[in-house]
Amino acid sequence: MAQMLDDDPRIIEFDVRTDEMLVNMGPQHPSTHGVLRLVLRTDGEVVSEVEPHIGYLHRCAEKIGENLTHRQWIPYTDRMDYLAAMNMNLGWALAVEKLMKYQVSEKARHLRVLIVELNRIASHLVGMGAYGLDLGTFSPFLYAFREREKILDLFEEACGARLTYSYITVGGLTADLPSGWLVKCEAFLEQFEPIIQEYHALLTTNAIFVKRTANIGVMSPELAIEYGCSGPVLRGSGVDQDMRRDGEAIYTAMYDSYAFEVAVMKDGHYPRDHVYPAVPADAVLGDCWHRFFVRMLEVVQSMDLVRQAIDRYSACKGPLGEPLKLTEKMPAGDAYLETECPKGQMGFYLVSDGSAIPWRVRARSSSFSNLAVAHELCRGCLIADVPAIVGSLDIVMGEIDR
Amino acid sequence: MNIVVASAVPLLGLITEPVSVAHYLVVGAILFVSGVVCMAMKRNALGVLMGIELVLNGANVNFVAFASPYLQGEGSRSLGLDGQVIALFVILLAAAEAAVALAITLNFYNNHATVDVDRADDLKG
Amino acid sequence: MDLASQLPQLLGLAWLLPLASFVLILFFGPRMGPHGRNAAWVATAAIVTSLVLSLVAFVSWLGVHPAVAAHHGGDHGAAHAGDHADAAGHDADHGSHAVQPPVAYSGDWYTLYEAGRLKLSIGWYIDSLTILMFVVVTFIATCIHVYASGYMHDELHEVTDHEVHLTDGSHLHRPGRFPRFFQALSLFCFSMMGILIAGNLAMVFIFWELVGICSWFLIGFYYERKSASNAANKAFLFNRVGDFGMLIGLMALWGALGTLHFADSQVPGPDGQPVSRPGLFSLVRPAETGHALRVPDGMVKFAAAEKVAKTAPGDVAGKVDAWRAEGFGKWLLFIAGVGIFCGCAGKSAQFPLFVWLPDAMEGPTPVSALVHSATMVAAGVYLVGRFFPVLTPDVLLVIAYIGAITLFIAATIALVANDIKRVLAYSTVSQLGYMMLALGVGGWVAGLFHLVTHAFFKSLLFLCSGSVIHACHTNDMRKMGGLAKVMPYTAGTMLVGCLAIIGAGIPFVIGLSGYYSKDSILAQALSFSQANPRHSILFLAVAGGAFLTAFYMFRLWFMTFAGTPRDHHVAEHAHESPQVMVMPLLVLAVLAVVAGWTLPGGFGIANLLEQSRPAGTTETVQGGFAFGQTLTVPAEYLSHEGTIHVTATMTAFATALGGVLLAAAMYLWRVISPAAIATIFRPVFIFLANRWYFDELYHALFVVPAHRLAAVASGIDQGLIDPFINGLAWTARQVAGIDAWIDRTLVDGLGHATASATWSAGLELKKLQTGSLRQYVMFIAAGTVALFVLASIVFRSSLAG
Amino acid sequence: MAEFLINTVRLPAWLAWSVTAGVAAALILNVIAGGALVFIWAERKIAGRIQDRLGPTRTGGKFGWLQSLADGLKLLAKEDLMPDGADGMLFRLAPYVSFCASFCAFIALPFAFDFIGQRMNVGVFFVIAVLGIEVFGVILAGYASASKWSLFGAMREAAQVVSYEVPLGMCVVVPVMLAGSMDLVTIAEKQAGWLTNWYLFHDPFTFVIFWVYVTCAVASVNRAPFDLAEAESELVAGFHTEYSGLRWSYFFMAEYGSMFLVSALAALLFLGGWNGPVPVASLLGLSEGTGDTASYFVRLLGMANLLGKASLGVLIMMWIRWTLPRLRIDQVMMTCLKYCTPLAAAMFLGAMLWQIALPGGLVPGLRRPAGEIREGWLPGPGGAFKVRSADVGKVVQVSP
Amino acid sequence: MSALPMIAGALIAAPLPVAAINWHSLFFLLFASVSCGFAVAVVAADNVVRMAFYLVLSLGATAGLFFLAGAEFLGAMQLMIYVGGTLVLLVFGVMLTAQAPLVAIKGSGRDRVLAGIVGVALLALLLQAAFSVKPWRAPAAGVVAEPAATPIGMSLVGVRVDEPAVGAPAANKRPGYMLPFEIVSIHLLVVLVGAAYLARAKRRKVPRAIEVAASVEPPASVAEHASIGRERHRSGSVLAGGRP
Repeated sequence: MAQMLDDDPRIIEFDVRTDEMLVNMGPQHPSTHGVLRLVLRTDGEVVSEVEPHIGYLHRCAEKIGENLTHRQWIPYTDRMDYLAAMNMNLGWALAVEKLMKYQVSEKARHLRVLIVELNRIASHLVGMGAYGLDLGTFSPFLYAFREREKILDLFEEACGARLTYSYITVGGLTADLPSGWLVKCEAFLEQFEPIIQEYHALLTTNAIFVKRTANIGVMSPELAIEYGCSGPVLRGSGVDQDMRRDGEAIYTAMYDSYAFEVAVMKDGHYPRDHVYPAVPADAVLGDCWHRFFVRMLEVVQSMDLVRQAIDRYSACKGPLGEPLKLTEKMPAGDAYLETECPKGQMGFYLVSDGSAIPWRVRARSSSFSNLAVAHELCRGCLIADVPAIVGSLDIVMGEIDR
Repeated sequence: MNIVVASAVPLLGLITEPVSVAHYLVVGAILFVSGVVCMAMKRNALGVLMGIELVLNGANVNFVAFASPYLQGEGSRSLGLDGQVIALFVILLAAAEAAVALAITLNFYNNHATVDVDRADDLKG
Repeated sequence: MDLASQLPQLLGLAWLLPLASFVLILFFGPRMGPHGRNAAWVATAAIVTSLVLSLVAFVSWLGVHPAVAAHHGGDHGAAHAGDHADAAGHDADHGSHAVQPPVAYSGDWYTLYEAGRLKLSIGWYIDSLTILMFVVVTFIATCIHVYASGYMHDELHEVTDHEVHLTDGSHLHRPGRFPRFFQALSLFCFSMMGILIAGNLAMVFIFWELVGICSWFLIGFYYERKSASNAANKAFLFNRVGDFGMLIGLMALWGALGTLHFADSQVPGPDGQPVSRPGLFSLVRPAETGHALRVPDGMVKFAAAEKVAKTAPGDVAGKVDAWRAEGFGKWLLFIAGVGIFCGCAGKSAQFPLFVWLPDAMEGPTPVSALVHSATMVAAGVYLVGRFFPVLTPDVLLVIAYIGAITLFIAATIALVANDIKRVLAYSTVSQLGYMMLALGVGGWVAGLFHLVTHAFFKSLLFLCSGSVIHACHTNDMRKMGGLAKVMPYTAGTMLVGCLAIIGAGIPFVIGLSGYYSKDSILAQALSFSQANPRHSILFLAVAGGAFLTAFYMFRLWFMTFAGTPRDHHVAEHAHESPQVMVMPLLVLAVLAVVAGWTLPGGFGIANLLEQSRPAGTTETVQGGFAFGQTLTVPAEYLSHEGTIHVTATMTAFATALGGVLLAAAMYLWRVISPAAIATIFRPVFIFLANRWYFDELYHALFVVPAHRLAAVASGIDQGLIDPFINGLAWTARQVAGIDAWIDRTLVDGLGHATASATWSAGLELKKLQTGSLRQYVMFIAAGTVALFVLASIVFRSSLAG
Repeated sequence: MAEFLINTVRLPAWLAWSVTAGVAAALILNVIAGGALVFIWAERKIAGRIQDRLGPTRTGGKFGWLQSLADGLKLLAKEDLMPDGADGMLFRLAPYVSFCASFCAFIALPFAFDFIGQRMNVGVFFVIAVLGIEVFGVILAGYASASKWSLFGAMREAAQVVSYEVPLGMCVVVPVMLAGSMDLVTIAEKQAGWLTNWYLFHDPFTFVIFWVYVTCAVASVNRAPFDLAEAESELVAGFHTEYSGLRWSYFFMAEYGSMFLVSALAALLFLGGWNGPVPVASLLGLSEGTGDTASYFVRLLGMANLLGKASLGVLIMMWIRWTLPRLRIDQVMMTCLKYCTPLAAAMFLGAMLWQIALPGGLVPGLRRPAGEIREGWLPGPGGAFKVRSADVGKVVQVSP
Repeated sequence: MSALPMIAGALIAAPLPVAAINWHSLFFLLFASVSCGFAVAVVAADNVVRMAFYLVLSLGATAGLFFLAGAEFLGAMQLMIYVGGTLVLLVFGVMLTAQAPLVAIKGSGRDRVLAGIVGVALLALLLQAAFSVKPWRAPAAGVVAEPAATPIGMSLVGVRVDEPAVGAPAANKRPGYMLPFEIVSIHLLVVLVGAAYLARAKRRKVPRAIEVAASVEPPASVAEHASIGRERHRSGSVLAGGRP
C-alpha cells in the first residue's frame, strides 16, 4: 500500500505508515478444523485478504471409486464428511439407486431418514461446540460432545461403528435395528431436548458470543448463490432452499410424509414451531450468528424428524429388505444426485459403462463451495474474526480434499 | 598478596562507609553522560529519545539525592520535599516529552519511511 | 461564626454565583431547553441566590453594627472597637476622642502572584457601603433578570431585525440569542460585584475592564446593526481613554507606595510574627495625624529622589518631614487622584467623556436599565467614594467642577431630546454629574446616597421606558401620548420614578427617595459655596440642574402618557406589558418611594452609609495641596443643620416645582407652545438638539485631524514625492544610458566578484548548519565542557572547590 | 523475626536480618510457585467439573493432586527449543522478567498484620506499578520469538494492559481515598470489624467500583474473556507460541502469581483484607499487635482469611474462564475506554462526594467513622504531624 | 596462583569483618551498578528493542536508588510512569523496526569516537563538580525520616506540612506547588492533544473500504506470493500486480 501511495500523488498520506504482513494460519493451527491453511494478509490486526490453501488431506477418493464396485466405495464416502458419514452413505447410495432405478422398501426409507437425521444432529453438535472453541469458550464443546457420544452409542449399537458406519448402503441398509433401540433413541431425544436450552444460554444468547458473531462476516443472498454455497450457510443468508424439499424425486420421496419447515428466516422471522431465543438486535441476516442459529434450529427440526421417523418406521411391518449384491451390475449411463447433508448439498456423480465398477466417480462437496466464500467474507475484518467466520461456515476438510 | 588486598581496601570503603550525596551525584553524572552520548551517537530517533530519558533521569537522581534526608551529612541542608516534587514534575514532563517526541518520530517516519535522524536534514543550510 | 469570616464567605459566594451561571450558560446555554429558554432560569436563579446571600450579609451586618443616627465628631468609632479588624491596638494610643477609621473587613482569598513589593491578589474590602451596594446591585439585577426574561422573548426564535437592511433590501434573519444575553448579563453581574468587593485597586482594575467588556457585549448585542456596533465600539474606546488615566493613577500609587491594597494587611514579618502592612488609606491618612490627609512618605521620597540619593540612607527617615513641608510629593498625590478619577469619569460618563452613554442605549432596554443607568456607570461614582480618603481637596475640586459641567450639559441636552431612552440617558449623565459634584464638594454620604436612590428610580424609569417601547415599537416620544389609559401600571410607576428623580416631597415632612438624596447634595453644595464664595457657581449649577431635571422629566412623562395620542397607529397597538415585566416595575416603584426613608430607630441608608465614612472626613478640612491654601471642604454634618438645610430644601422644592409647572404649562396645558419657544431660541435649540456639537467637536478634534494628516501625507506623497521620483527616474534613465557601459564592465565585474565571494562563503558557512540532530547535541555537550573549562580558567576559584 | 533472632538466638544483626530476608523471600517464592501448582491443579479440576468431566484423577493417588508436579517434571524434562531467528538473549530473559515482576509485587503484599515482606508507605502504588512491568516480559517474548503470532500477542498485550491500567488505577484510588493512605496494611486495618466495615459495602459507589475493579483485574492479568494475548483460536498461543519447557512454565507461574496478586489486592482493598466478616478475634478479646502467642494465632487466622478470599477470587476467575467466550481486541479496548474508565471515574467522584456528604455512612453507628485522621504519619525529624481533613487549607499546627 | 582466591581470602580475613558492611551502601552499590551499567549498555547496544530493554532495567534500578534515598513515592512513580513510557517506546521500536534495515541503524566509527571523547570530558567535568563541594562528600548522618506520600500530595495542593509554619522566618518558608501542579496538568493535556494531533490519521481522500478493496483487487496476488519465504518483497510491489 505504501508503494501505491508513493506513486499516486492525489492520495494524501494517512495514518502510520505500516507494512502488511503475510501470516500463515494453519495447517497446524487450533482453529482451522483440520488441515486447512489460510494465508492472511494483515495490516496490523486488520485482515485485508484471506486465501485458503487446501489439499493437505487429499486421498484420491474419487479415483479409488473408479476402481471399486459401487458398494465397495461406501466406506470411502464415510471418510469424506466423517462427522456425518451416514449422510454421505445415503448420498452415494441414492445416486447409485437413481442410476439403477432401484426402489428400497418403505421401512428402509424411514429407517434411512431416522439414521440420517440423527447423524445431522451429531454433526451440528460438533459444529456448534467447535464454533464455541473458535470463539474461545471451551466448555460448550464438551457439552456438545457429551450428547454426541450418546448418538454414537446408538449408532454403534445399530451398525457396530462409531465414526465410519457404512450403514446405509446401495439398496437399503446393512442391517435392521436391534430390538430396544428405538426406546433408547426416544429416551435420548427426551433427555436431549432441554439441553438445547443450555446451549442457547451458553452461546446463542450470550452477550459476548453475540458481540463476536453478530454483524460479522455478513453474506448477502446473492453472494451466497454466486459462490454456490448451500446448507445452513445458504439458509443463514435467508435463501429458502433445502434439498429435502426441493431436491429430486428419489430423495424428496423419502421425506414426503414428514412435516417439517425449512429453517430459514422468512418475512423477518424464523419458523415458529418451537420456542427459540429472539434474534439479537445487532444481528444482520447472513452474518455468523444467523448461520450458527440456523444450525441450532436444524437440530430441533431433526429431532422432530427423528421422532416422526420412529413412528413411521415402527408402523411399517414386513422385512427391511436386503441390500444389493456387491457385484450388482449397473446399467450404462450416468446419474447425478444432490442430497441435503448437514454441511450443505452433497452431490455424487457417476458414469457407468455397464459393469459393477463405475467408469467415473465425482463428488461435489458443499464445504468446498462454502469455504470459497471465506475470502469474500474476511476482507477487512480483524484477525479474531477469521476463526469466527471460517468456523461459522462449518467446513470439514475430509470432504473438501477427498 | 598484600598488594592485592591493599589495592582492594579503598574500594571496600564503598560498602563500609555510609553513602553520601556525592555517591548519588556520580550515578547521576554517569546516567547523564550516557544519555548525552546516546543522543549524540544514535542515528535511530528512538535511540535519541532514550538518550533524553536517560539525561532527565540523571538529573532526577541529583534532585532526589539533594532532597533525601538520609544522605545529608553535617553542614548541608537538604532540599526537602522540593527536590522530590521537582523530580516528580520532571518525570511527568518526561512522559509528556516522550509523547510529543514519539508523535514527531511517527510523523517523521510517515514522511521519510525511516527513523534515521541523519535523514532529518531538511533544515540543512 | 463571626462577622469577619462570615461576610467574605457570603459575599464571595454571592459574587461567584453569577460566574457559575455564566460558565454554565456559556457551555450548555443553547442546550438549556428549547432555544436555550432555561438559560434565563439559570441566570435568574444565580442572581436571586446572590440577592439572598447579600441580604443575609446585610442583616448580619445590621445585627452587629446597627444603623443609628450618626454622631458627629470623633466618638462613634468606640462602639466598634471590639470587632475592628484593621486598627486593633490603635485605641490605646488615641484615647476615646481619637478619630477612628470606619469599620471594614478586609483580607485576601488568593494571591495570584507575589514578588517583591508587587502583590496581586483577589481579596475583599467589606464595609457597609460594599454590602449596601451588593444588595442594590443584586436586587436591581434580579428585577432586571425577571424583566428581561419577558422582554427578550423575541430572541427565543428566529429573529428578523427590521433595523438591518441587507444589500438586497431584505431584513436580516438570524437565530435568536437568548442564552447569550443572559450569559453576558451573568458575566456582568459577576464583574460588577467584583468591583464592589475588591480589596485592592488592581482587582478593581481587572473587574473594571471586565464590566467594560460586558458593556461592550451588551451594547453591541444587536451587532448586525451598524449603530449598535458603532455605539459599542464608541463606549469601549471612550472607556479606554479614561482607563488610560486610571492606569497612570495606578502606576503613580504603586510606584510610590508599593501597594494597591485599600486596607492594612497582615503579612508575616521577618521574625515570623505577623506585622501590619499599611494599605493606601492608612498611608495617606495615617493614624498619627488623626487620619488627616498627608502626603505619604513613599511619595515624598519618590518625588525627592534626587535628594534621597544625596542623603545617607540612615538620615532619609528623619528628613522626610522636611521634604514634605517643602511640598515634595503633593503633585504625585494629585496626579494619582486625578488619574483614578479619569477612569471614573470614563466609566461614569463625565464630561468630556460622556458622549458614549446616550449612544449606549442601542443595547436592549434591560441592559440600559441595569448596566448603563443603575450599576456600571455608578461604578465610577462608587470608586470615587471608595477612593475618597486618598483624594486631596484639589482633586475634589476638579471632580466637583467636572460634575457640575456634566450635570449642566447633560440636563440641557435632555431638554430637547425626543428619543425616550435618550432623555433618560442624558438624565443619567446629569444625575451622575450630581453625584460627582456631591462627592467633590465633600458630600460623601450625599453622593453615595444619591447613587443608591438613583439606582432604584433610574432603573425603574428605564424599565418603564422599555415597557413603553415594547408596547409602541418606537422610541420617539413625538409619536406617543395618552398612553396612561392603556398602560396604567407603566404610567403610574413611571410617574413615581419621575417624582423620585426630581426629589418630590413635602418639605421637612416626607418625600420620595430622591427628595432626601437630592436635598443633601444641594445642602452640601450650598455649604461648600458658603465656605468658598469663589466656587459658589457650583451651587447654582446644582439648583439649576434640579430645575432642568424637573422640567425634562415631566416633559417626558406628559409627552408619553398624558394628553391624547399623537400617532394613532402607535396608540392602537399599545398594550400593557406582560406581568413578568410589570412586576419588577411595581417592586422598583415601591423602593423608589421608600429607599430614602429613615425608619424609626434610625435605620436608613444614609445612616448606614455614615458607618463607612472615611476617617478624617468628618471634620472640615482647610486648604489644598496643589492649588494653594484657599480651599475649604466643609464637614458634611454642617449641611444638615440650621439655615443651610432649610435653604437647600426650599431651593430644591422651588426649583422642582418650577420645572414641573413649566413642563405642565408647555406639554399638558399647552399654555406655552414648545414650538414657539423653539423658534424664539432657535440657535440655542439647535445647539442643544445637536448635543452641544460634542460629537462634531470630537469629530473635528480627533477624527478630522487624523484624516487631514492622512490627506496631507498622501498629498505630499503624490504631489511632491511622486514627481520628484519621476523626475529622478527620468534623470536616471538618461544617466543610465551613459552609465550602462561603465556598469557592464566595471560595476558588474565588481558585483559578480562580490556575489561569487558571498556565494562561496555561504557554501562554506552552511556546512556549519548540518541539520544533524546528533551533531547539535555534540556541539552542546562540547560547548558545555568548553564553557566550564573556560570559566575555570578565568575564575580559578569557581571549580577548585 | 529478626528481633527474635537477635535477642533470643543471639545472632549477629547482619546475619539475623539476612536470615529474615531469606526466609521472607523463600516464603513469597513458595507462595507463587506452590500457589501456581495448586492453582493449576485446581484449574484442571474446576474445568473438568464445569465440563462434566473428572479432571485429573490418578497422579498422586486421590484427586490427581500431584498432576501439576508431574507436569512440572515433564516441563523440566522437555527439550529446550528456540526458534532460529529469535533474539536469543531477550528470548531467554523474557520469562524471568515476567516472573520477577510478579514476584516483586508480592514484596509489598501483606498477608496479615505484620506478615509482610516489606511494609511500604506507598504499598498499593508499588504493587500496581510493579505489576505493570510484567507486560514487559510478554512484549519481549513476543518480539524475541521471531514469530508473527507471538508478535501479535505481544502487541495486543501491550495495548490491553496499558489501557487497563488507567481504570484499574482509578478503582484502586477509591479505597486509598477512603482510608487516606496508600499503605495496604493501613487500608486493611481501616476495614477491621464487622462485614459492614468492608469498603465493598462502604457506599453504593464502592460497591459498583469493586466490580469495575474485578473486570479490570481480569483484563490486566490476561484471563478469559480478555486473554487476547494468548488467544489460542486466533494466535495459536500468542506470545508464548514458541516457548516450551521450563521457560514456558515461568510464564505460567507469573500468570498465576498475578492472578493471586490481583485477587489478594481486591481482598485487601475492598473485602476487608485479613479481617473476616465476623471479628472473631476481637470478640474473643484477642488483638493482633501485641506480639504474644495469641497475637500470632490471630495473625494466622487473618492470613487464612486473606488467602481464602484471594483464592476465592482466583476461583472466580477460573469459573469465568471456563464459561465465557473471548472478546475481540477492539471490543476489549472499547470495554476499557467506553465502560470501565468512565464508570470508574464517575464512581470515584461519587465515592468522594459520598465521603464528604455522609462521612459516617447512612447508619452512623454501623461503621467506624472513616477518615478521622488522614494517614497515620509517624514521627519524623520535625515531630509528629497530623493533618485532619478539616484542617486542609488552614494553617497547619505543628508541635515541634 | 590466581588472584581471585586471594582476594576472596582477603575479604573474609582481617580487613573486612562482615559485620562492618554497611548494607545500605551495599544495596546502593548494587542498584547503582545496575543503573549505570545498563545505561552504558543502552549506549552500546544497536538493536532498538534491546536498548529499550536496557533502558527499562536502568530506570528500574534508578527507582531502587530512589527507594534507598527515602523517596518511596517517587520510586513507585518512576516505575509506573517511566516504565509505562518506555513500554510505549518499546512498542514503537518493535513497530517501526518491522523492516529489517531499521532494526540497527549504526552510527559511524568516527561519530562514536567523537561522542566518546565529548562524553568522557563531560563526565570528568561532572565528577569534578560532584566531588568539589565538601558537604556533599560528608558521609550521611543517617537521619531516619518516615517517608510519606502525604506531604507530597499536600504540597501539590498548595499546603506545606513538612515545615513548621509558626516560628520559622518567613523568608525561609517554601511555597506550595499548586500552580506548578496545575500548569503541569494543563501542559500534559496540551501535550496529549498535540501528540494526538501530530500523529493523527490524516484525512484520506479515498474511503478505506474502497481502498482496501482496490488494494486487493489483483485476484492472484496472494497466490503468486503464496510462499511465505518470499515476503521480503515490499508489499506495495505485490499489490501493484507483480511489479518488481
